[in-house]
Amino acid sequence: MTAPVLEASFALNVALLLMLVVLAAAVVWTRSLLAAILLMSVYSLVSATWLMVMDAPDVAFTEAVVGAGISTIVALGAILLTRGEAVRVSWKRQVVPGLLAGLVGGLLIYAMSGLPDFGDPASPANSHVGRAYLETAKRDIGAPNVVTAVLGSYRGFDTLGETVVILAACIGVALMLGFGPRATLAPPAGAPGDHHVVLRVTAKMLVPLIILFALYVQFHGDLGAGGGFQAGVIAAVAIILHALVFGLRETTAAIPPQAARAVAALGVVVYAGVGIVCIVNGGGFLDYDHLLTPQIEAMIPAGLLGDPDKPHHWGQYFGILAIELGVLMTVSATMITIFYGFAGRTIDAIAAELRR
Amino acid sequence: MNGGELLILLALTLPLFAAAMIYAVGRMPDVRETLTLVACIGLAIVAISIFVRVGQGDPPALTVAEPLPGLAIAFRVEPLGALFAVMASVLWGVNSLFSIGYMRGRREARQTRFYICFALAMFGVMGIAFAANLFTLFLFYEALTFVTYPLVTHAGTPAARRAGRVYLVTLVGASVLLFLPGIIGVQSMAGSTTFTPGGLLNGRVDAAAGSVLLLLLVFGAAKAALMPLHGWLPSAMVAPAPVSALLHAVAVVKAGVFAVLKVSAYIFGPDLISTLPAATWILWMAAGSIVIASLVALTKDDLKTRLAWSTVSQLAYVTSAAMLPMASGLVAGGLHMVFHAVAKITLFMCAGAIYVATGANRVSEIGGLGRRMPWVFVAFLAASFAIVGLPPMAAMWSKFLLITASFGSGEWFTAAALIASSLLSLVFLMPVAFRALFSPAGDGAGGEFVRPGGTPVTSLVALCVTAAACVVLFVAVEPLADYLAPIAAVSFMETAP
Amino acid sequence: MQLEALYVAQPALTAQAPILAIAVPLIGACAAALAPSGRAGWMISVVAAMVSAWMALAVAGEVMREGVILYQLGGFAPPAGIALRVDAMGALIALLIGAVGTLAAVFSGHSLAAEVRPEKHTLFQAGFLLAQAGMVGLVYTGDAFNAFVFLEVSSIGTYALVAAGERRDRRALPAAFNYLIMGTIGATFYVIGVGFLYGATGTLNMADMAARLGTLDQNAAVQAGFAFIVAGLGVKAAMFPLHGWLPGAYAHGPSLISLFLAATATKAAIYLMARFLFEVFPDGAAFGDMFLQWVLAPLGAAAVIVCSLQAVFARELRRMIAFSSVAQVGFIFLGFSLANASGLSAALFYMTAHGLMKAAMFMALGGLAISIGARRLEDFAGVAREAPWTAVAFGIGAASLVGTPLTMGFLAKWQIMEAALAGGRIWIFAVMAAGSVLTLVYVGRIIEVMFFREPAPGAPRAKESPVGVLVPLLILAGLSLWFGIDASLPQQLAQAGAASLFEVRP
Amino acid sequence: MADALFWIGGGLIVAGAMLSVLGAAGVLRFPDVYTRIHAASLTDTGGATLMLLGMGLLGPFGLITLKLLLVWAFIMLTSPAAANALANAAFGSGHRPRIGNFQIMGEDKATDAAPESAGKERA
Amino acid sequence: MSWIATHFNYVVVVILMMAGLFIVFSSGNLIKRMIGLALFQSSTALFYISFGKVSGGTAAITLDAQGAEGQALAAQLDPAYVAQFGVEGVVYSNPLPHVLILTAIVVGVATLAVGLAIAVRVRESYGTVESDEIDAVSRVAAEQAEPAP
Repeated sequence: MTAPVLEASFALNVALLLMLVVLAAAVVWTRSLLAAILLMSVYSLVSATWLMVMDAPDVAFTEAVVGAGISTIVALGAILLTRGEAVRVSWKRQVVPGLLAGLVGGLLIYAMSGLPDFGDPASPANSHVGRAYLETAKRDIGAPNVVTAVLGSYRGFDTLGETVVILAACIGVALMLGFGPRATLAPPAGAPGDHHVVLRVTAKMLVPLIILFALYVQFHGDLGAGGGFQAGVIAAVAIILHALVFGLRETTAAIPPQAARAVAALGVVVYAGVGIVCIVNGGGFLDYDHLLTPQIEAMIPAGLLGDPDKPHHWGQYFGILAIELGVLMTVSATMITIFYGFAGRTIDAIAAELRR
Repeated sequence: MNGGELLILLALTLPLFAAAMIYAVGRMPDVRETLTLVACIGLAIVAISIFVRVGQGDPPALTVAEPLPGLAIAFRVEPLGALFAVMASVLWGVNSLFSIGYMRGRREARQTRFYICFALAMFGVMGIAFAANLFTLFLFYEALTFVTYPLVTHAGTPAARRAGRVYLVTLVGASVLLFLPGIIGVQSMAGSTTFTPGGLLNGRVDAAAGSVLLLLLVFGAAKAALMPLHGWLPSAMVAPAPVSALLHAVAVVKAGVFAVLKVSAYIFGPDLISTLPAATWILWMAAGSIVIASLVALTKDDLKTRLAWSTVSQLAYVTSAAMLPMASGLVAGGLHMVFHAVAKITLFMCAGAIYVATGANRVSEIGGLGRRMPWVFVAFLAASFAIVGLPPMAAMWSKFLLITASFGSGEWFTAAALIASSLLSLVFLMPVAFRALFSPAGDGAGGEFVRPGGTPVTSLVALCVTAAACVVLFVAVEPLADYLAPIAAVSFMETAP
Repeated sequence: MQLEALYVAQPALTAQAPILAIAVPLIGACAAALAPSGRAGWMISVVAAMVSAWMALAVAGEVMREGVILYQLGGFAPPAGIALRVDAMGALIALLIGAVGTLAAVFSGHSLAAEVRPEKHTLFQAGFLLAQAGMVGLVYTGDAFNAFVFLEVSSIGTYALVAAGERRDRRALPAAFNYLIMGTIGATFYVIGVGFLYGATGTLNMADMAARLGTLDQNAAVQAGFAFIVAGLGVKAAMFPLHGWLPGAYAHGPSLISLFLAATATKAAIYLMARFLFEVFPDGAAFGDMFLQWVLAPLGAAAVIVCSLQAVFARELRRMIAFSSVAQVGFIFLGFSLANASGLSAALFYMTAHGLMKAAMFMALGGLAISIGARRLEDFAGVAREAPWTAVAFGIGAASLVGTPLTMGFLAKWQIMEAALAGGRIWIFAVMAAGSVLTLVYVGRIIEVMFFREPAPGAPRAKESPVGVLVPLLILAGLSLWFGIDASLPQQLAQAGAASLFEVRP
Repeated sequence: MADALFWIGGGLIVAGAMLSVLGAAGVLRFPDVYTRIHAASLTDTGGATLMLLGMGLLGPFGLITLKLLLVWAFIMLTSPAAANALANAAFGSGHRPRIGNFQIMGEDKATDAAPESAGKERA
Repeated sequence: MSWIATHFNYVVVVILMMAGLFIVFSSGNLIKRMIGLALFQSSTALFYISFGKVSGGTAAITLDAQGAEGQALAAQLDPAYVAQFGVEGVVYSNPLPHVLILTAIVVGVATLAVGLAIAVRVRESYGTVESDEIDAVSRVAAEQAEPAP
């Protein structure tokens, strides 16, 4: 079998990976945490590009919004509350970690020899279940984006778990940071009507645009890259932008922390609720083919989504729609909660806590 | 539930019930002690009826629970157990009688706890006696250790506490490290631990594994005080005399040798034992135990300690009997277990009686006491005869059978040790009684009794009863031996030369 | 005791029981997070945990009757879809999780009030239920990657829950951080391992994986996958020497979390490891057997000896018991390393026994923590006088830990030792015996202090635990005793589970 | 025609990339915060514009062109605003330009370390 | 050489993993350790995605093989290759690793958030985020070992 190696894409692959290695080395090297965080942000962006080369637009999208977006914000919030630089570690204390990492690396290198060649279409990974999805997704699910089909339906249970993990993070951060002294993140510079007017005007224009974009990503997930998770993060970013520019007080007035937590929990309820409805209607958990009773299905006009001749999996369609909604709710609300948690604590708040 | 099951259940619950009742009426000493005696009598009746049933060939059995398949808490009475139960329950009664006098005479503290622990100890003994398998035996064996711990530390002095720690560490340590592994070994080789006539392991293990198991089980039963695990016994003599009497002559140590006998008879069986090299090793160690303990006893001035070393020596007799590659050894061992108990409890009660009356607890202090306490010292003399193995004392028979069996099986070393030990015990026991009775005036001859009136009457009655029993059993030895015969599948006539 | 007699469930419900055992606490967690007050959160928590336990019971009954249960999620047959696959072993562990979870939920009412700030209670309950749901999911799932997801569901909230112990003991914070780092490395190792297996087989379903791995045991990627999975789960299971996170997390976290984690978290991870060891990996492969014999067994033995000694010399009581947990995990691995049905069944039984006894011990300490903030062993002097019931329940747990006859711990030790002997592994037997003696030493120390020592003058006096604590506590202690006398329920499941795993092997 | 479009588009993309590289060099080499911001922001918008234009020429005309247009509009909106905010923040935290009148005024020699030391003081 | 070419991605994954692990183990700063952990986790993403790539494949969004895009893709490939490995005339990359990694990324950010939140609380409680200093404070506390109020 001769695999057609696309030279250009392979060269791109190598170049991007080398960049990642350089970035990782820089992260190891630097003692400035700010630099490390920004380098990680760049790392994420580069790896998102690499993921595009690897034909993984959904993952690239996610990596971009999460790695370069939300993670950076959270990490910056954290160093703002702690300190900006790591203590120098003497070389003696790096020997054992180095050996450990080397040990793991050596094992991995040994193991790599057993892996199939890069890009091999006949490798077990690419020929068994993965291929089966490609063959059956259109028939079973009806969504053109196979990743969405697998994510939402075939492995919908995983995605439920993933949503729950997000909820757990929401609960965890709220438990850790949500109830301490609450500060108001004032607008960047105190004076009213100051130089930040440019920022405010821009932000005012951007926030609705970003939310619009989030909705697009949400509903476009069936057809292209995107889905509830990415959309949730993007929507959260809009809110976070609002908070950064207009102050936490303004934002919490619009979206109270309790409401954010409630929405996060409700998102999981929506997701699991879909599964329960399927059970009630006689199927298994998350079996969207049983989501709609025949009576309801009969009421759906055949041409609802364009082509009236094509048979449509209405259960699958609405099921994925509903769970993506749940994911959107949980993810956006969680990201907002996390931001509130970090932003709600300032250095002064820490001082107060220490005095207590 | 048939009669047999009911009897076993009664035998087990009666001491528990008694303990609860004693606790309830603890503030009224008279009621409490009456209750104890009633319970003793009741238990003795139950034990005797079980004994009779076994004799009639209708052994009671009862299964309580089976936590795991092949691992049951079950009871099944066989002659040795029935005999052990009768011995223990009757002697409990006698001892209780003695205790009443002793404890009141000494105005001991915490008497209620003392009686409760006694009753609980009897619960443990009944369980051991009737156990149908090693696991059940182990359960009650451990329970016995823990309920007797407060008795050992009764005095509450630092010395008592130290003795208690030695007691617990030795017994529990040996159980966990040796006995329990041995049981698990048996379970894994045979699939159960049920006592089986002829030997559970017979034909199922090779000599090496069998030897290891035998060593684990014999030394694991540290209550048998086989050297080098004998240390706890002399140190436990800090306990009051009734405790030493019942526990360290009857219940605890006899539970140890009883376990050894049961293991020998029903887990290994005489046939297997005779092929195991470990049996010979144990015989040698037991012989060493016999002689060394007797020699040590000679050097002890404290009367109870001397008796304790004598016990170590005598217990090794029974262990030897269990290890002899000859079936008749088992019968001899069983008999000796009983006869020694009767004799030794007498000796301890005498020691207690002397102590309560005069405060003397050393051999060197009792010269001439015999004049003032004739009954006590006559009983002491009789019991000493029994320990030495002189007629007309019952222990003569068991010793005689034992020596014959050792010669018969070619274990001359054991036989020599037995004879040497008899001579030695002559040396360390006889002088006690003789000095008291015939020495014109010793340290203790003059002076007043510590307790006005001397030995309490109940105590005196108790020790006379057991001393008499030594003699009575001399006559009754044949039916007893025949009763035990099934365990070794031989009859008395065969065992006799 | 026959299992069928124990539960009553509608047939329709029984079919859905596996998923409901996971979904109900999940939804309960959401409800608890939305609850208006801590009290409401507590009630939701109790009900959800109870329903989950009931469903787990139904599943266990079904498994005993029907054998392995398969439940397809989304209506897709594996390997395309995710399936739950419950065998007797999983049913037993899930039952343990459900039972301990329910009792812990009841207990949490009083415990949280004493240890966690009131405004955090609802979220705390939510996190607790998530952890429970995650663990049941981890045990039930038949999909290797889904297991990772549930591993994280059960962990991520737990990190914060451990850290929430900072109100009483601020060392909870670094301990929780350490736990998070170690736990995440473990989970990531697991993912890497699953990645290797996926790369070699193309499937994530464990049964399918097992079938397709058949001839691949010499493949370097498969071997490395095995190593990574075991190391990753080993961290979660506190396998020596990867247990560094455990003592701190158990000793400084809130009582509720210590008790729940100690009873269930390591068990779930061990169970998953057992499935990989015995179900997924190439059968009878020299590689796997070599691993069991030369890696798992020595590590288990080292855990038993080293951590028991650490427990002997520990100064704080909860730390002592935490070290004891690592040592007990060592016992369980010794059982595994025998690589036969009886060893595995014994190890499973041991897991159950250990879960119940440790839960009782930590709960008793939690009950005492309501009235005294004692940490050092000496501070517990004479608590048996002030809080007799609590102390007795603790004592029963401790007795079971030592392996006192008539407790579940005895039967557990018994079975492993018997299996070791039957397998001719005398040294394992000897290590078990030595470990038991060491256990006796430190438990003896605790019991001596608690029951026989006079309290120091002027020390804070303990109070008897409130009824809301005593009831679950005594139930736990009672279970340790009951299963010591009639062990048929866990025994049947453990045996059937072990048999079903070894049936898979040719 | 298609060939010509390909070469023009490719050239534009390369030019945009070059511009961005130049901007990066400016960020490294320029003396103070404000000139660096200036370099980064100007080349960012310029480079992005060139590249988007090139892409528009390379791709088929249609939906993709519209998307590129939107992206361009977004960049034109955000990049200057970000540069403004950055400069504003730098000024607010005490940085003063090193060139021009400010240098003559001689305020603040060690401007580069200012934000971090400020952070430390607050910590 | 050819092994390097076919396994280059895996080698990079190993390097990144080692870098992440090294940071986690060697650094005493809690924030830095979290960053290292994030790096370590992200390397698994590279790992999974790498073996999901199919040479000549396209993103797993179903195309019409007869449409313009499909034709353009097919033109770059050997027809026999497409016939063997394509689905309805188009070669796709494997979507399954993508799905798994989506989940893993989400788990990663969740872990990061909780970890950093705990680190912030450590800072509030101990006044530092350096392990050595935390240990020193804890040790002092343990020596005093006073019962909590």
